[in-house]
Amino acid sequence: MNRLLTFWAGQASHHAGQVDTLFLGLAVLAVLLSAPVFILITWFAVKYRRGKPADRTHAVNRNVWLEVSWAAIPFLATVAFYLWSTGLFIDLYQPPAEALAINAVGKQWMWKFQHPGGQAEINELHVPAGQAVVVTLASQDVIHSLFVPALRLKQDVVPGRYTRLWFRADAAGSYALVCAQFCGTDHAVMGGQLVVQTPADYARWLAAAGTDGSLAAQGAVLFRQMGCSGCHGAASTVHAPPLEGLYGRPVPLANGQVVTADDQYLRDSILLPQAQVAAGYPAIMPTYQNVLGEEDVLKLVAYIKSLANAQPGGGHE
Amino acid sequence: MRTIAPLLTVWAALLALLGLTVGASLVLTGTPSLIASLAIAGLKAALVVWVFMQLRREGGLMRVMALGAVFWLLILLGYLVLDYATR
Amino acid sequence: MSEATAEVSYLEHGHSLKSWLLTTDHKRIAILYFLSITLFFFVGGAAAALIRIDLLTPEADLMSNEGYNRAFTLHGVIMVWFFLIPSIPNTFGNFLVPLMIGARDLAFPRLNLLSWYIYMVGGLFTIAVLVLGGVDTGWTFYTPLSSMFANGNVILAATAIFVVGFSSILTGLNFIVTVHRLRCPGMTWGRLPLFVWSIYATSLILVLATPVLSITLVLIAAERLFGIGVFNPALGGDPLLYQHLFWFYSHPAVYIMILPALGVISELVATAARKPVFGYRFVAGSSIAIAILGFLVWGHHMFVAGQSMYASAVFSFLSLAVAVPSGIKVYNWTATLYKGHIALDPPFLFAMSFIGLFVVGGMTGLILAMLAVDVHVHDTYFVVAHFHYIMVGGTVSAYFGALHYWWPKMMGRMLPLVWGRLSAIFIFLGFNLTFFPQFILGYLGMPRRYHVYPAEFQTLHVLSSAGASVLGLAYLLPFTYLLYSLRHGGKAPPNPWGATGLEWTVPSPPPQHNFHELPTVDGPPYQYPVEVDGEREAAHG
Amino acid sequence: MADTAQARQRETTLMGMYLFLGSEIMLFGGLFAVALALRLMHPQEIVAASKHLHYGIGAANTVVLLTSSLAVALAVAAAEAGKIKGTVVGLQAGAGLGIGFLALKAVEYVSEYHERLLPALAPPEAFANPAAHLFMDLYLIATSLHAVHVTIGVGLLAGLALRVHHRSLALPRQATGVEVVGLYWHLVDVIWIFLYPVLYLVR
Repeated sequence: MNRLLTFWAGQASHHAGQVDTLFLGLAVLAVLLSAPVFILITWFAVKYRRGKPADRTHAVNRNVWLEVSWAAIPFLATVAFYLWSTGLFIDLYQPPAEALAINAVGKQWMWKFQHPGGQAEINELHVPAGQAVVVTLASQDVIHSLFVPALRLKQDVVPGRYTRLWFRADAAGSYALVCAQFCGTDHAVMGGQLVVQTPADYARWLAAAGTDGSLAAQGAVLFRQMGCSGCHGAASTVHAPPLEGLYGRPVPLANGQVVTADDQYLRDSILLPQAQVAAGYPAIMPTYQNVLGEEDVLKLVAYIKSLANAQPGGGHE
Repeated sequence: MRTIAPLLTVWAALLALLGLTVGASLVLTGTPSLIASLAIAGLKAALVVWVFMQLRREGGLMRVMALGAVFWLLILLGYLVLDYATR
Repeated sequence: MSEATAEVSYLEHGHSLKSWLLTTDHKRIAILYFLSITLFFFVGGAAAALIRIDLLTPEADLMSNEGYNRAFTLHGVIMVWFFLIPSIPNTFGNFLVPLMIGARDLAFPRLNLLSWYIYMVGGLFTIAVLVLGGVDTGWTFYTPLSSMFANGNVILAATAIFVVGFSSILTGLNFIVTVHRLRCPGMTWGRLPLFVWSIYATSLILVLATPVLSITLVLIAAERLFGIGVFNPALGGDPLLYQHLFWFYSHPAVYIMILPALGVISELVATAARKPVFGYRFVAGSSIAIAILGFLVWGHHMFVAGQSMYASAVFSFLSLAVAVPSGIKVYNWTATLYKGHIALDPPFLFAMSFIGLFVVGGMTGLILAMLAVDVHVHDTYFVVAHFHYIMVGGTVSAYFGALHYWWPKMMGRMLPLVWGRLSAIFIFLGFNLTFFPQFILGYLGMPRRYHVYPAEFQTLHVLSSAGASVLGLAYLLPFTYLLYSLRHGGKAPPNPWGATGLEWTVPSPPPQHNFHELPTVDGPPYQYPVEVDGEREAAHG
Repeated sequence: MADTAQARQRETTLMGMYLFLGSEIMLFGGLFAVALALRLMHPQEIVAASKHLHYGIGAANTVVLLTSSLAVALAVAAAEAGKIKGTVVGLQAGAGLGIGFLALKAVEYVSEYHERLLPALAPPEAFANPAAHLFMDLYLIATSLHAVHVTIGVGLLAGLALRVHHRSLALPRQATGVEVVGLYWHLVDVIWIFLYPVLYLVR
């Protein structure tokens, strides 16, 4: 029972506490709005039971002002809660800039996580307490949903695009982490735990977890292995856009549009290269859809992001 | 003849509008093109509904029945614009 | 037509199978629907029983993961499209709308029969899905799971729902035209029974929303068959577009399921209190308001799906607005009871339990509409509990209330009131024991569609399963005594409850053409008191 | 008395038909919603993909369908005036033009097949980009669903012409029967009026 209240419903973040307060407020409102109905129906059923003598004179069949008031007053009360709740919701779309960036990939039926340092884990996510963490979510196959009850947060993971979830866990401990969106046969066992550690413990965990270099470094290896450098490298003779200094900048496309080179753009350019072709370059890039998984793509994106401040054509290595 | 003449006129107008929409598509691009083509389509549809389908001789209730679905369709399309334009 | 034939009831008018299967009498078609819907209710209920038995323990003991997924998918598909949506409109709506408005039949009697046949063809497809091993996508058929990954009979199931959709459209169309065109002299809109108002509002949704589901299912089938996929992310398509189209239908479909129930309750409350419904205009108007506002809130199913934040904020706000007309109805029913002459007969007990459960379902719906809370409880048992309070606590209670209330009219036999009261009470208790623990489970974080679950949740699940067994038996109970009453129940007088409404002015069961002479209405609805002629005493006997 | 009963019956039937047409609008409305979403997601690619369609054939087909609508409207007018021959000719012309529409559509499909533009029959690589593939998916679904409606309409018109010809539908007493089928046919026309610019004329 104790585990039920900590592992599942514990308040692992300030946001969780705020949601609980909001929920309690709404529960009180619900009781206030419905109690009159319950009490009056029962009371009337007893008092005005057929055959029982009672004062039934001056019964009214309509009263517009009464009806308008019991339509309007509950509505106005809920509007106040709407403002409160929507405020909390909008916060979820504004991760702090300094947040620790972690990648998550949902696939039937497991969760894979990548830390910036290159540490990878399955069905377990270690994060430091007190620090904002923004999780970039990708799906390898169907829609999943990353749900951590103790954070009162969930976000669907939609194939074909990146969604984000950010939180700041306060209390060290282990919390349930599950998939909330039905995703096929083993949906019910697609879960694990979120381990919130003190920053020192987290640093120790990072050091102990084996890694083949940072995520960007792993991306750089892939970049060579998959032959990306053959065209996008400095020494290449193929006319392909350079990737140094690309991330976060506007990219003019062949069709005249201008898009920002964000994570989603980089992902789409690797998996659906014909969708958004950069202006001035031939549309010759092959798709890597059946070659690279979402995890590899995330590594490549991390690598390209690491080049954000490098000079085009300059030695970045 | 009194019933036939308007039908023929409307038919000629419909063909003219078709020519106009094809012509517009050759000249205009982007949003103006979209607006022009949908406006012309709307006009053509209105002519068909009003004259060929004889909605002009029906009462208000029947008109609401015939056109109500358009309103509901606009709800669907409107929300899609809201989501896709701000996602 | 001579006096003698006019007195023959619709039940006595021909006994051959053909006289039933080729009938165009709205009352007989209502009975056909009643039988077929009851069948599907028990098939869907059996799936629910399997689910609840399996959830007694945290491990997978009764079914495999795959088997469990198929069980809840089938439960959802059957209960939504083959029980809830046709339940009240196609049985009681069919039977009562012409009687209530003083007409001899629906506007298109043959179309009505065709609707039933289409429903049965859809039903056969569903049975085929069941026999061939089921389908494993959930009733929501989310892409790309349904279109690319699921290995069940998705196309067959989509076909079943596609087909039954046409039954819905044609039925809705029939009701709308009937209400517009066949009201008897004096039956103005302001005099229509509230049940007719709610059926009218429901029909609007049936006609306008169902086709969008049909085309969406076509797109899913095309994606599976030919790789034609606008929802396929591997091709740059958008899975969320599917959700938009699906919920554009499926949220209004929730109102298809609950609106007729709201209409039933208005009738039951007025009769029980022997008083006009308080604020007739508000109650009637709120049905139409629900039907229209119901189209504006579908995005509240997608708050965490990845739709735009702004869309979420708008959908959340409008979801609060749709609660207003529902609230009006509940408060107005309460006011109707004030200074009434309330009889605690079975229909009223069902109505009371409806109001209680609907209020809980509605209030939790309000909570779910709040964005920050929904982020936590979306796709958990909280949602499961919420919509079962509306669909089962609400619609099914109203369905049973209607069954008890109009049974004497439909079958010409009285039912044992004591047993009726008992089953109303048991259904209420069993229902709450089943579903209230699920609110707690949900807030604690138990996701829906989980077949194996952490041991900590077992206590609440066992409570829920215990409640489900009470509920299951309580649902069986009425069918036994109602069957019994067909043979042994006392003959029903025309108006056993002392109610207003044209349906109570004709004999029970009504003659084949309803009215010997078309009635004329010259006053507002619900004009109590009604002369009862000691008939209710006969009912007790 | 008989006249008012007839007028009432006509109104009832028309109302039912208009509601059915409303549901047809929503059926195609789902596809228009898809078209809108595609356009919002991939504006430029949709323009490029649309340019591959034979807008000339589409325009010719629009002329055919508009003319058939005229023929049917004339048939309805004739039916209401009790002119049997005029009704039959109008209905037959409408049905014939409908068959012409289908034939042109078939020619168009065949040439698109050869140009490797038809999804399901051409590999995904044949398309310039994913959005073009999606657009052609929509094109194929929308036009084939419309063609199904045209086929049903042709059947209804031809059947009606036969019944009027054999006097099994008495005119002008049962002119509503002609009118109702006419409504269906005009709606099929209206849907094409919107499909044509939405699919062929995206610029």
